[in-house]
Parts: sequence; C-alpha cells; structure tokens
Amino acid sequence: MKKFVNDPKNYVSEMLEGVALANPGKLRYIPAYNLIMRSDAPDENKVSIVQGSGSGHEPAHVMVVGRGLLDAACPGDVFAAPPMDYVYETAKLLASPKGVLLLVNNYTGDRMAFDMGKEMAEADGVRAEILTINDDVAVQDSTYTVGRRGVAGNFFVIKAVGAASEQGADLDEVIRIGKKVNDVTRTMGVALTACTPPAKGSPLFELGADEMEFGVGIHGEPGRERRKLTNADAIVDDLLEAVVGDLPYASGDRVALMINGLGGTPVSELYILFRHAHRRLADRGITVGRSYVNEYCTSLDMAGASLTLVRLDDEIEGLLAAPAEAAVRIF
Amino acid sequence: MKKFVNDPKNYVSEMLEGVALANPGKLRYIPAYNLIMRSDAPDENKVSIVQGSGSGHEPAHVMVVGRGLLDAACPGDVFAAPPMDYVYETAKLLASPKGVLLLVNNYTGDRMAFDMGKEMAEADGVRAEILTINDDVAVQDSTYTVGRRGVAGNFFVIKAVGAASEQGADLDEVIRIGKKVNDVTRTMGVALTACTPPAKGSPLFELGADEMEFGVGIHGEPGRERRKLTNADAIVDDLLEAVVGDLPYASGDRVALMINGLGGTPVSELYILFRHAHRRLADRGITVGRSYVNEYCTSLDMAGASLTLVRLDDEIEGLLAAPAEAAVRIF
Amino acid sequence: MSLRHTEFVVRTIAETAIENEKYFGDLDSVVGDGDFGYSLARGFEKLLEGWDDLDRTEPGAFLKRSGMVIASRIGGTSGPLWGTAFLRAGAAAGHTTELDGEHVVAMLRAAIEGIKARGQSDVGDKTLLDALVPLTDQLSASLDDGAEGALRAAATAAREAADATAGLVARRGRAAYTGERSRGSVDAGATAVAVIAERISETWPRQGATS
Amino acid sequence: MSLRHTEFVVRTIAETAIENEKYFGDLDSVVGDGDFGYSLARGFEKLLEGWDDLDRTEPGAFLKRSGMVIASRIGGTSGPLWGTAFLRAGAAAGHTTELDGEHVVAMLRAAIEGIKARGQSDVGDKTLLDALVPLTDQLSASLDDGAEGALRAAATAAREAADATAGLVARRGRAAYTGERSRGSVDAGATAVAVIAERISETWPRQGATS
Ligand SMILES: Nc1ncnc2c1ncn2[C@@H]1O[C@H](COP(=O)(O)OP(=O)(O)O)[C@@H](O)[C@H]1O
Ligand SMILES: Nc1ncnc2c1ncn2[C@@H]1O[C@H](COP(=O)(O)OP(=O)(O)O)[C@@H](O)[C@H]1O
Ligand SMILES: [Mg+2]
Ligand SMILES: [Mg+2]
Ligand SMILES: [Mg+2]
Ligand SMILES: [Mg+2]
Repeated sequence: MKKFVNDPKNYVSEMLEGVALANPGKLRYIPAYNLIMRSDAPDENKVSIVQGSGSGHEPAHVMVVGRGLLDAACPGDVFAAPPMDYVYETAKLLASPKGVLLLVNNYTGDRMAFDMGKEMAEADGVRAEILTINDDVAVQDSTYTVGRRGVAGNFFVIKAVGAASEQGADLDEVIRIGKKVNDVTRTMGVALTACTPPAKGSPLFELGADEMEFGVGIHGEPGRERRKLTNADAIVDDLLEAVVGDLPYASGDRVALMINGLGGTPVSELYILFRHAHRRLADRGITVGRSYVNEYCTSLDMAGASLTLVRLDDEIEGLLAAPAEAAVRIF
Repeated sequence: MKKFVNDPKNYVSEMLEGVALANPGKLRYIPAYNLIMRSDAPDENKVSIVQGSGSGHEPAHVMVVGRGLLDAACPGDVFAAPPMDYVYETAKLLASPKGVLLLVNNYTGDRMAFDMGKEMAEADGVRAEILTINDDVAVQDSTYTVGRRGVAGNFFVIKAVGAASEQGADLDEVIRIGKKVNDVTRTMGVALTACTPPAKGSPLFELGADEMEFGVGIHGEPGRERRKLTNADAIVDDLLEAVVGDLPYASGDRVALMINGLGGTPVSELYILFRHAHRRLADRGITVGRSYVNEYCTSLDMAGASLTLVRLDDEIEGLLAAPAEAAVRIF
Repeated sequence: MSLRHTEFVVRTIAETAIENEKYFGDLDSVVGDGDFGYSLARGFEKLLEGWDDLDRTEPGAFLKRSGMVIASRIGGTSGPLWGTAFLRAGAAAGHTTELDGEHVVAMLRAAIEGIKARGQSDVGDKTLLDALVPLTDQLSASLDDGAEGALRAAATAAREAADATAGLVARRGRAAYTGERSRGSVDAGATAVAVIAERISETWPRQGATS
Repeated sequence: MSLRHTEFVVRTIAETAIENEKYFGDLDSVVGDGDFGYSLARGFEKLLEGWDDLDRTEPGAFLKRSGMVIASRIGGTSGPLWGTAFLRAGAAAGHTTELDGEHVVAMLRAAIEGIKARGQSDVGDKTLLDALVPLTDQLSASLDDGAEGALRAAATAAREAADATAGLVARRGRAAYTGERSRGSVDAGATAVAVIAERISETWPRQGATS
C-alpha cells in the first residue's frame, strides 16, 4: 500500500490532529467525536452549519470548517457515516438559539445516523434541522428509494448556507437557500483507478489499463458502467451530456463550473478538463460565471474527476462570492 | 496511462488555456511563450516577479500568479526548462522601471535558459536580475558544481519577494529578501511511486510494492537512495533528521513547516505527516509558527511528499503573512 | 435462554465479527465501499471493551444496552441497523429471565421488523435480511428438534440463503448504485449473518455442556 | 562540404532526433527525468517547419540560424547546449563555402568547446561530450580514408564511447543527482550522438552519389 499511514485504525484521528495542529486558535478538535469546530463557535447570532460524512473525502469536510463555511464537521471512519452519537454530541456543542443546520449527503447510513442523532439532540432541547444533498446524476432515481447520492456539489450548498448564516439569515431562510442551491446543482464523476482504503490495504476493485468507471460516487464503489478509456475531451463531452441534460441547463444560463479532483489526479489535468468543458458550454450558449478547479471532495487516492454545474442567479452568485476562510490554505 | 489527456504535445498549452479561462480579467495568457501573467502587470511602481521552470509541478508556478505572489510564470514543457526566448519575451513584457526579478530553481537547463534570456533582455534595455533557489538537502553539494536543486521551498521565496515587491521594495531589497529566505529554507522529499510523463505514457521508473525513493527531486528522477517503505511517522523522522540537521535548526527556533504533496498523495495523508512533524519539532524545542499543508510543487501524479522548514524572524514572518491571491482558489 | 446464554450469543457475534474483519470487508469491496468489516469490528471491539459494565439485570436489558453501544459506536449503515436489531430484540424479550425457543423467534422477528423499518428495505433487496429472515423461519420450524438441532438447521438455511443472494440485484445499500452489476456476488451483510449463525451453532453445544 | 552537404547533415540530425523520440526519452528515464527525446523532437520539428526560410548564403550562416532556432525552441538542458554547439560550429565555418575535412574537425572542436563552456562540463562527466569528443578525434585521425571511411570510423568510435558511458558516474545533468546509482546505464545524450553519427555515416554515400 503506497500510503503515508501508521496504524490504519488511527488514520482519521491522526489526520484530524494534524488539521488541529495546523490551525491553532482557529479550530478546536474533540477526539471523542471526531469533531473539528471553529474555536469561536457556536455564535448565538448565527445558525450553526454542520456537516458529517465518512472520512476519505478530504478536504471535505473537516478542512472547510471556517468563517463563511462550516462551523463544524464530524466525520466517521473512512467511507463510513459517523455514528449517531457523534452527530448528537456535535449538535449539542454547536447549539445556537438560531438553530443548527445538519448537512447530510444522501446515503442510507448518513441519513440514519443524522436522523437518530438529531432526534436525540432535539430531546435535549436543541433546535436542529436536516438538509439532504443529492447532486449525483449517475444514479437513476426511480429504482432506489434512497435516491441520488450527494457528491462534490455539496460544496456549493456549504458555501451558500455558510455565507447566508454568516449574514444573519434564520434557520428557515438558510434551509430555503440550501435547498435552492441543491436543486440547481448536478454532478457526474469518472474514475481512472480504484482507491485503496487504508484498512483494506489494496484497491477496492481492479480496472484494466484501458478502462475507466463512468458515473462513480465518492466512496470508491464502482460506477454506473465500465467503459474504454477515451481522451480528456471525449470524457468531458460525456460528463457534460449527462449533467447538462439532467436539470437541464439551457442556452442563456449562467453557471458555476467545478472540476473536482478525486484525490490521485494532479491539478494540471483538471485544468485540461476545465478548458474543454468551458468551451463546450460556450458552444451551448451557457456562460461560466464562476470557476472552481481543485480538489473539493475526494475518494482517497482515486485518480479521477467529477464535473459539477450550478445554475446561478444573483442570490446564489452573491453567496458564492461572499468572503470565506477554510483550514485548507495556500498562504 | 491513467490520465486526462488529449494529444500529450498539447498537455501544457491546454492546461494553460484552462488556467486562463478560469481566471478571466485576472490573468493574461500568451500561447507563443507559455506565458501566464497578471492582467494588470507590469506595474511601474513595483519590481516584476517572474518564475520559470518545467511544467508538471502545478500549482507551481502558473497557478501562483497573482497579487502578492508572481507577476508572471513562463513554464517549459513537462520537466523541461523553458526555452531561452520564452524567458526573453517574458522579461520584456514584464519590464518595469523598478526592474524584473527572475526566480530560477537551480537546475542546469533552467539556469542556462535564464542566463541567456536575461542577457538578451538586458541588451534590449530591460533591467533584470536572477535569484537562484536551492533548498533541497538531498543533493550532496560538493560533488556537483551545479549544486542543490530548487524544490518546494521555492514557494517561500516567491511569497516573500512577492510581498516585498508589492510593498514597494526596490530590486536590491527584493533580492536581499529572496536570498535571505532561501538561506534559511531546507527541503527533503520522498516518493512512494514514480510519476508518468504524458508524452512517455509509462512510469519513469519501477518501484517495488514495499519500496520508496528517499531524497527525490520534483522531476520524477530517482532519489538519493531506495529504501524499504516504513510507516508515516518513521518517514517523517528521517525527513526531519535530514532537514533539521542541515541548516541546522535548533532549539528556540521558530519555523514555518510545509508538508507538500507531490501530486498523487491525498491531503489526508499530508496531515498525518504534518502531525508527527509538528510533535517531533516540539520535542526538539522548535516552534511551528506557520503551517503549510497542501500541494505546492508537484511531480505530475507522483505519490509522495516533501518536508520544508523555514527559519522565521519578524521580517520573514511578516512577509509570509502578508495578503496574497493566486489562481488556485478554493472559493 | 438465560442471561448467560444471551451473553454467550452476543459475545460470539462480537468475536466472529472481529475475527472476520478482513473477509467481510473484502465482500463489501466487490460492489460496495469495503468498510463493512472494519465498521463491525471496531464497533464490536468497543462493545467488548465495556463488556463488564453492561446492564445484566435481565437478558432484555443486556441486549438493549448492547444495542445502544452498537448504534452509537458503529459507523456507516451497519451501526444503526445492527443497533436497532439488538434494541428491538431486547425490547421483545421484555422482563422474561428464561427465554424459550418461541421467545427467541419472536425476538428475531422484532429485530427483522426493526431493520426493515430503519432501512426501508425488505426481503429480496439483497441485504442481511435475505439471510436473517430464512434463518428465523427455519429456526421457528425446527424448534421441536431441540436447541442444537434447531440452531443447526437455522445456520444451514442462513448459509444457503446468503449464497443465493449472488443471484439478486441490490436495491439497498451502496451496492445498489451499481444496479445490474451487483448481480453475481454475494451480499456482505447476508454472508455475515450466515457466518455468525454457523459459529453459534458450532459453539452452542460446548457452551451448553458447561452451563 | 558544400551548403547542400551541410543541409543534408542538419536535416539528418533533425530527422534522427524526431524518429528516436521515444528511444531517447526512455534512455533519459533510467536516472533522468525522461524529457530528452521529447525536447529534441519538438525542437527539431520546429527547425524543419521553418526549414525553407533559413539563411542559405553560406554553410556557416545556415548553421548559425539553425543554432538560433534550436537554442530558442528546445527546452530543458538540451536547447542551450545543442543550440550553442550549432552556433559555434557555424561561427568556426566562417565564410568558407566549401569545407574540407580539416574544417569540419575544427567546427566540431568549436562545438565541443561551446558545450563545455555552457555546461561547465568535460569529458568523463557522462554527457554527450563523452561520445562527441572521441567521434571528433577519430574523424580527425581518419581524414586520409576519405569522407565515407572517416565517417564510418567516427561513428564506430562514437558508438563505442557511448556504450562505455555505462561505466561512468554522472557528474552533470539531472542524472548526477542519483550519484553512484547512475552507473550501469548509458547516457542518453552520448547515445543520441552515436545514433546520429551512425545515421550520417550510413546515408552519406547515397547523398554523396546524388550530389
Ligand atoms: N437499507 C438497508 N437495509 C438493510 N440492510 C442494508 C441496507 N443497506 C445496506 N444493508 C446491509 O449492510 C451491508 C453494508 O453495510 P455497510 O458497509 O456498513 O454499509 P455502507 O458502507 O453502505 O454504509 C450490506 O451488505 C447489506 O447487507
Ligand atoms: N552540464 C552538461 N554539460 C553537457 N551535457 C549535459 C549537461 N547536462 C546534461 N547534459 C546532457 O544532456 C542530456 C539530458 O538532456 P535533457 O534531458 O534535455 O536535460 P534535463 O532534463 O536534465 O534538463 C544528458 O543525457 C547529457 O548527455
Ligand atoms: Mg460505508
Ligand atoms: Mg528535463
Ligand atoms: Mg460498506
Ligand atoms: Mg532530461
């Protein structure tokens, strides 16, 4: 296993300790609940924004805790939703008179943990609501009641509700905004390699040298179908076809375009994908108003990328442009 | 080859076009010279800061063009220094009455291209100086006159001279600062996998499943020695030993600590390395004043990391903390 | 089934899950995300760590406390599902201190209903239910054969049913995202139920003898 | 050597470099960074693109223009080194229009001095000099054998010397960073010189016949 790791059981806790050590005075780390929170949270004039999910998606979500983004993140183990009492304890610690918004990517495990954790917190008098994110167009909605997965598009929901809560919006308003952003956000991903969970020590599946997985999620699970590997432009064409046709996005729309790396792909390649997506959208009369090219939500060391579109209006664009500050910092 | 790529010959130009498309109004792209520059450069009240190098190190250097960092970057092809006329044209375009500072990582090809390009620009009346960066402790200095390589530590030189030039420092002063930072900066890297240059299509060398290359540079070339793969903490111990002992850094020092990913390693693992380095430095009485955990200078898709220390004083720390804005943006 | 028998069953489940961490994880890798073995193992380790402090006033209370620990300490989908199963089984046991075969069947049915409700799933969705329901049906049908005979029959039924999940398409859990591609490999949760049932059936006689 | 011969030699160098892109790159991968073949190929492609517009007033001018294109369009270490070599050879040719063997040797020596100065390198450092210097020495010693014979002897010397670089430790270029580990594989630049010399020696008779 080509990883920087000690005992795989400590993968998450050692990473979180690193995040805390790198951000003294800004972040607080509570090991018992895998909890990373802003040192100055909760703010009683602000809805607390919390995201939980499995680990292995870094920088999501522990590294987007900060002003204008998340107030706290409580990850579970690698690719496993947090146990419900992590959610419960987090909700209690972040309790604000204005309420707590729990952001949940739409997976069975995550929803159960958050439903149960929220109920327990409410029994203790905490005001909390859940907002479910489900931007992945790779999953055919009808067949499975659990429905579409939440993937990299969750960043836009985080950014928008983070900004709104910072500006003083109340819980209902924050939820309205989060739902609105989720409703106009669509993502599709492709993997060139399988990822290796540290506790497993070997790749989750085997991909031939000339194969790719089309329509992958963010947990290393195989995708919608296996295809022959094509060149970058052809991959973008296929991703765009799936994403644009789904909402659909139409000529005259103004969008945010995100090319998200899945962990093992260098940023240079992401810009090659971005270039072609930008041009093809222009061909369709769709204007890219905001650009995002980086890693936002990964699958450990998986080589791959996802493409996300968000249809912008003045409200959403204003919230996306609002100032914010996260633990992943270049300077 | 598990890459998002079209014709490998267009790898660099398509990436640069993507960078330009993602930053409308902020960056200017001149295809003939692989040139990415701030739209508002040159500023006649400011020394222009320019960095060239091979490509394949992204986000360095084209993605750290921006206010308080580089005014322009002119990369060559993957792992190849830019041809001298790229340097020449870049120096002319960035000419400022206050002068142009050309930052060069210490490699034969880069130095020759910059020496020749600078001479040509000077013949045209451009005031230009070269500052060489050589932070890599893996190279034994004495044996090779070309000396130590410039690797991820170059970020700190860029950041410091970028801030100083923004504050109005003249060329001599900017050079003084750049040299000062370079003198207190040391780096050592380790690779867990070989990288695959797009034009080659296969890994540059083979590494056994239980092997790592210790003391690698950033061009995918093999390192100082091949070792058995150890756990994350043991790797940090060895990197620290090499780096701390070199300057040396001593008890009572205050440092910036950077864990730089080489391209294929997820950020979660970088924080696992950071955690242990932070603790071990504390054991030695060395305080981490500033933390940097991310990709700064990569080798395409190589799995690996480097550790950099910078000894801080008030002047350096102030420059590192000064505001800056680069093309690689999370929000 | 006394408190001692209940402790024995829970401990056997825990130990089997811990010993099979890698096997269960590999099964979950085929069309899932590979964390199932890890999640179960870490959670049941936690249960064993606090083993001596669990409420032992009666079997039902013991199961409920175990369910609380499991639900709150196992992540992923399995924590809530397995925790709910233990909680419901404990509730169905009520305050009875000596549980007979009928009781045990009723407890298992309660656990099944809990999983279905929590997971919004049913038999045929290619989940652990596809082993647990046939196991319970067979146990119920074989009660006249005595504990050992009934357990053996139930374990056999669970194994057969778990193996048969290879023919199903997943409609719940992470594997469901792969649609038709999930056919051809057994479900990790169902196989775990079979492995655990076989272990209980094997070790029960020994345990019975020393009681 | 007339202008036509000079054009022939430069074109042969360019075509050989382009055809051997992958081979030269693989050689540079062993202890270098693998870009040597790519850099040469892209640069010489550029040279051929502007081929018809090169200054053809005399051999020296033609070589100098070629050197300018190479130096400014090949990246990495090779652009400045190969560009310098062509520039110096052109300068050494002066305004002579028909170059004899002595002239050619003098031009090669000038190219060698240029590389040494630009690269701060010398024979024994495991670079292209380790093939180019023996090649030049042998050419000089064999001038009495006529062009074909001298070229054949020079190519053989270059090949032997290039192969012998496997025994050297690199002291210049990217390979030098690996120290002792660079021993055991041939130098990419020296091998390129040998391959090019062999090609010129093979094709010269044909070209000569049609001139
Ligand atoms: N909705 C559900 N209802 C019942 N069982 C389920 C459900 N979803 C998954 N399972 C069972 O859980 C197992 C996977 O557990 P786990 O790996 O913890 O889940 P995940 O990684 O999907 O969160 C599956 O093999 C299946 O038997
Ligand atoms: N300082 C030097 N002097 C002479 N030749 C050199 C020098 N450095 C490298 N070379 C030659 O150049 C070849 C590598 O060229 P190239 O791959 O373009 O360089 P790099 O990738 O190191 O910039 C080597 O095989 C060697 O023959
Ligand atoms: Mg999981
Ligand atoms: Mg190179
Ligand atoms: Mg799973
Ligand atoms: Mg090279």
